[in-house]
Amino acid sequence: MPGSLSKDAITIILVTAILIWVMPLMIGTYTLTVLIVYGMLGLSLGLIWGFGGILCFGQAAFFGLGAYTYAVAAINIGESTVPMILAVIVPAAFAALLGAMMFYGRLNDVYLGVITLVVTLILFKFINSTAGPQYLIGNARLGGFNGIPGFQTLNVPGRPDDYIWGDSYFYVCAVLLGLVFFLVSALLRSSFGRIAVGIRENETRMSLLGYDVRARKTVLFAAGAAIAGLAGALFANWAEIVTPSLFSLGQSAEIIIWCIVGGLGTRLGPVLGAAGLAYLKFLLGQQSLVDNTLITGLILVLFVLFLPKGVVPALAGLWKVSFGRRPLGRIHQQRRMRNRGRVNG
Amino acid sequence: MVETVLETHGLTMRFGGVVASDNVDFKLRARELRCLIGPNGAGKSTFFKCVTGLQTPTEGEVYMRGVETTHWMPHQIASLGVGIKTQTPNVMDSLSVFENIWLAARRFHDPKDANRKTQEIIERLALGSIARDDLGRLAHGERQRVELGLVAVGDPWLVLLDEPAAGMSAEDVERMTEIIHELNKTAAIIIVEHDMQFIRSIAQVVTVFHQGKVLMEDHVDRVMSDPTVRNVYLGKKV
Amino acid sequence: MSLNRRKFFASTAALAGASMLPRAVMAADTIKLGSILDTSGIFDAYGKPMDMAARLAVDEINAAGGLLGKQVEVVAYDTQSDMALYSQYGQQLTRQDQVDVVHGGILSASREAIRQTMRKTRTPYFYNVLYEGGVCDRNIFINGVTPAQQVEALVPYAMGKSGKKVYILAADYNYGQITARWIQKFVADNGGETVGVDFFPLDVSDFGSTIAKIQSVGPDLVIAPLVGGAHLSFFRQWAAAGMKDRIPLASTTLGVGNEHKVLTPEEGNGIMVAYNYSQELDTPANNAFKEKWADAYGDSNLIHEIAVSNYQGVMTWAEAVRQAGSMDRDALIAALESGLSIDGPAGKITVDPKTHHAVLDVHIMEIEDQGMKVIETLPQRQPIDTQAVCDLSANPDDNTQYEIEI
Amino acid sequence: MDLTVVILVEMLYAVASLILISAGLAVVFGMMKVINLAHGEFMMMGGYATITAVNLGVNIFVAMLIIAPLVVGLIGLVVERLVIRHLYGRLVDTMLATWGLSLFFIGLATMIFGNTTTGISTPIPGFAIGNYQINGYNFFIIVVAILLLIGMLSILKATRAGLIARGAMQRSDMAAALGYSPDRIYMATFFCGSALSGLAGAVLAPLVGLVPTSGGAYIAKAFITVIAGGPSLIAGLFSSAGFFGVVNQIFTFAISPVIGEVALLVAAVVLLRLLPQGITGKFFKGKL
Repeated sequence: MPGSLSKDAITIILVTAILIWVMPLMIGTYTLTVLIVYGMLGLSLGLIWGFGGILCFGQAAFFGLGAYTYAVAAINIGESTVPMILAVIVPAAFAALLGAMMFYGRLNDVYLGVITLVVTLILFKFINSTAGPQYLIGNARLGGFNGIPGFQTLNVPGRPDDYIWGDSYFYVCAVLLGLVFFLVSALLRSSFGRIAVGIRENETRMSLLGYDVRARKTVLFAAGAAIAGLAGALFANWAEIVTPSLFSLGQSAEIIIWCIVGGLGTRLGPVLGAAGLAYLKFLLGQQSLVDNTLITGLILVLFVLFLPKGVVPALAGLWKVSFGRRPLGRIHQQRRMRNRGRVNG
Repeated sequence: MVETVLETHGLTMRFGGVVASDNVDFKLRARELRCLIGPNGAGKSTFFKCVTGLQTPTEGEVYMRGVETTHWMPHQIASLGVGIKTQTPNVMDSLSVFENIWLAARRFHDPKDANRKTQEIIERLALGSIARDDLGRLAHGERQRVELGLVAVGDPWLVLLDEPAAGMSAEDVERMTEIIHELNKTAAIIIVEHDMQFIRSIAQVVTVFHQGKVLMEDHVDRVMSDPTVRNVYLGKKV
Repeated sequence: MSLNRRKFFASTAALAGASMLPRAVMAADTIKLGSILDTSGIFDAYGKPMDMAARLAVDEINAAGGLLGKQVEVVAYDTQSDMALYSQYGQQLTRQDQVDVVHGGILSASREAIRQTMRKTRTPYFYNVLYEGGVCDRNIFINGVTPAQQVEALVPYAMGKSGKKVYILAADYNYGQITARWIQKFVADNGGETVGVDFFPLDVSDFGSTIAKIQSVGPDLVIAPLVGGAHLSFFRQWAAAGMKDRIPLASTTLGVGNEHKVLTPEEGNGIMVAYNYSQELDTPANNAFKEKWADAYGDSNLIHEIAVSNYQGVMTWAEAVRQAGSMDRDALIAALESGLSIDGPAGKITVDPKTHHAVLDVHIMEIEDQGMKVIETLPQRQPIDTQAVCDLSANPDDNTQYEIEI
Repeated sequence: MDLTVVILVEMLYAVASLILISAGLAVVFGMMKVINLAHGEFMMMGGYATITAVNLGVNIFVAMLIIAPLVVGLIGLVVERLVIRHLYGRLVDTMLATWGLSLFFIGLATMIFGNTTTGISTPIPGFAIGNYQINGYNFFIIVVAILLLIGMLSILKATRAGLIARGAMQRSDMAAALGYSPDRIYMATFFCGSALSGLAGAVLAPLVGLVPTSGGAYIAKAFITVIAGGPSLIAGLFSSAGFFGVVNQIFTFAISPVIGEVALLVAAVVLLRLLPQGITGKFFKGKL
């Protein structure tokens, strides 16, 4: 990977600073906040799918788990610091278990897809049927379809009465996204990240080189879940309510679409794809000319057919063609990467 | 006394009713170079896969430098210092030559040393001019050479090669032979091969497989002149 | 195809442009009414007519000269039957659009998603939907029917026509959970016995095993507070199994979204319900309303219970603004708490000052040939369930949804 | 005793409906290694085709058994020509594209039919088993599922097209080597698969109400059933639908429908973990 990590860091800080300054002039900070949260969620799948080759149909499960963990912990604790940490740890631990179950069972491709999809469905169905008063964790009612409203939202650490909301919450989220983006960059530059890319490219070869593919995939899977969990907690703070729809397959589908449209195998693609499409959905919600779902579907089909690499790699390619320089980040046969596995039988 | 680096006892592999590998006893001494030959379906590849952990044998044991590795995973076996090259080119296609070899080097060295080792291997294998190219764009012979580089960079004491010369030009084969001899200075080598020309040029002792069993094991010249072996290869020019 | 797409992009661009305009350009010479409803997605059978009703009401108000000399402007968001979008658009309405009042929310889940936002931003909020009762919050006004108004009337009537043993099938969320408890209470109060309660998430649509289970218990009556399109299949499968003539059915929700017009007469006839409104109400007010609706939308067939509630909610708010003479929140609440009432299509609606709920007429009805035939009218029922736990004049800072304990 | 019979019928019905909802997906997956995530929407369109036809005065059985499969089959044909054709051999891309299609069709159906639940009455009266009334339509579904399996089996075993299909399932290049254009085989397969989806949607429509998002309820189940079934088309379909249907109904009767669904999903995870090749990857090898 060209360039160095410190150069990356400077770029990220500059871009984050500019975005924090410029974007609120165009879009309300309230809407921007959720776009940032979705960006982070997109990044979480972009990391494990684009760089680890793990297509997870249930990234929403970790998002929802993070949000619910935060909400339940915040109600019981009444201060936001520990819940925030738990919201990262619990999904990561859950993903580690699930990942170990799948990868040590040598499940791949479609089977991986089925299992992640099914686990998401199970979580959704479970959470959705917890409306009764008997579903209680500490002081928190799970609430079923209604979700959990009215929990302690983000506060200055140690001072439960100083809420961080509105514009300050936007800044917190933006900085956190910058930080996560930097951590992902650092991870990808590290040996672990490079080995992960090697595993994406050729699992057998990597294991013949002496790498424990199962363990590494599990760890990467958990790292993605941790990011998704953080995004979930931030979403919970933003929405001030968590509902089972966070776990829905529709949510999972959207994350996948963000990654495809933005571009796999890049760090920026999923972030931009998420923010862009979420904003589009938001705009479409204000019109009734064309059905919203129809547009989302059309976008996905057209991208798979005509721009399977996504927007960011395409633009980077264009840049390369026009200016003859190698663009930042690597763009490689995502198409083949996505379809490397064949179904057995 | 010369150390035994690889030993199998009664190695048997059944697929349903088919016995692909039948009670194979095998021994390899340090820095020995051994070729495994035999017609298609003789059980060479099954033997290879059982030894490398790609398949788990139904019965029997595998020992490497005295350690039993029968039920180990490939990565555990590789971690012992065993270099493995499978039949078809098995590389990371969308990564560069440097990155490919670096990934192999990184397994046994910290990042800095891995960079140095990678450079060394690239020079040794004369890959300098293509070091930044993606593997997917290279010719078959070059890819095979890179894969040998992946094996060599780990400083293995045992190298297992499955048909390294398949589909290569004469010139490439010659280069390959050099590299193998070079590797053989520090490592025992097993080569599974069809190409008799290549075997003649490289081998000393040859093990012949037939119907899952070891048919004979002797010096290459004696094996080539053996009537039973000729019979097994019926019709094939030996 | 390409034309459509171009048209779509053009409209998107226009929207984007509009939303980027500085807020100051849209001067405050109108009164802004925020509306937040599911006009697409699985709950749009409820939401679309509600939206139409709100717009009808606003047009009527504007045609009569507006309020306080200003026109009323509707700022509407479609929440697409997605609970998460409620909080998003709720924030949008209050913080960015800074509307003067919000009408909307359909499912109890959606109300709870935005209620605190409305309270925090001091935006008066009208929830105009039949619901489970118990919300006690000075910022919210509710004119939907509550269990004490509906279930208390329906249960004895239905038990009188069937028997003492009751089986309950309820939607699995706060509405169904709480309503089921109310039903159990009123069954017990009337000397009956609840022999089974089952809850179903909103996406369950196969009731075969449930129907078998009900038969193995053998109740005299089944009461079904089921919600949404998927649950509608219960009534179909019940009829298909030939159960309709064996065990009578009552529901606290069937028909609220005009579901009885989707069921065939064979499937629907005889199901007992109780609501504030029915298209079959033969009153001058209702006939005039149906005519107005038909003039605006061509056909009055879409009108349903909560569309009328929404219409009445907007009208109640407008009346309060006129009486208060200002858009100030406290003046508005004071006007509403003065015991204000209006005459809507469903009769007289009076705001109950203690609970901010409504005193209204309830009709016991039976479904007949895709209509709701009025059997008995119970005039001006008090929301006694909420009155028992909520007194906003004594505790103006109360902010709870009380749930019945049994 | 009566209850036992009722439970047994419900179990058979659960198995039959799983077979029905999975058949179309299984055919397309088995023959083309394409996972059609718009399968649920194909079923939804089958339902709408039926209801529209019935409302236009067509006999309900004609609408369900002929019109709906034809209409959806033709839609499938168009989809295959416009989209799927370009993506053969790219498993994940076809999944994503068909996912997009599924959203597209939901949107389209919403714009055409609106989001209000529609439905038609079941054409078969309920009848009594001892003291119990059960839905007579359950039997109709069981019969359709049985006929479907027999039909598929006999087509595969006894006809020329079936022979080619079996060849294509084993080795996709085989049919091409025999001189059949794979392009046309895929077209025909996708048509048949779509028609089966349409049939399933049509037959189930009278039982459950129909909204444009109805398909979502089926796709996950169908997906699980097909993958868990493994490589053999009919044996796989039958065994995994049987397994899941029975598990589902046991827990539904013992606890509740939701737990029944969850039990089905948990069973799927356990099954795939233990038999990653699906049921017929391990047993019934080489059967149809």
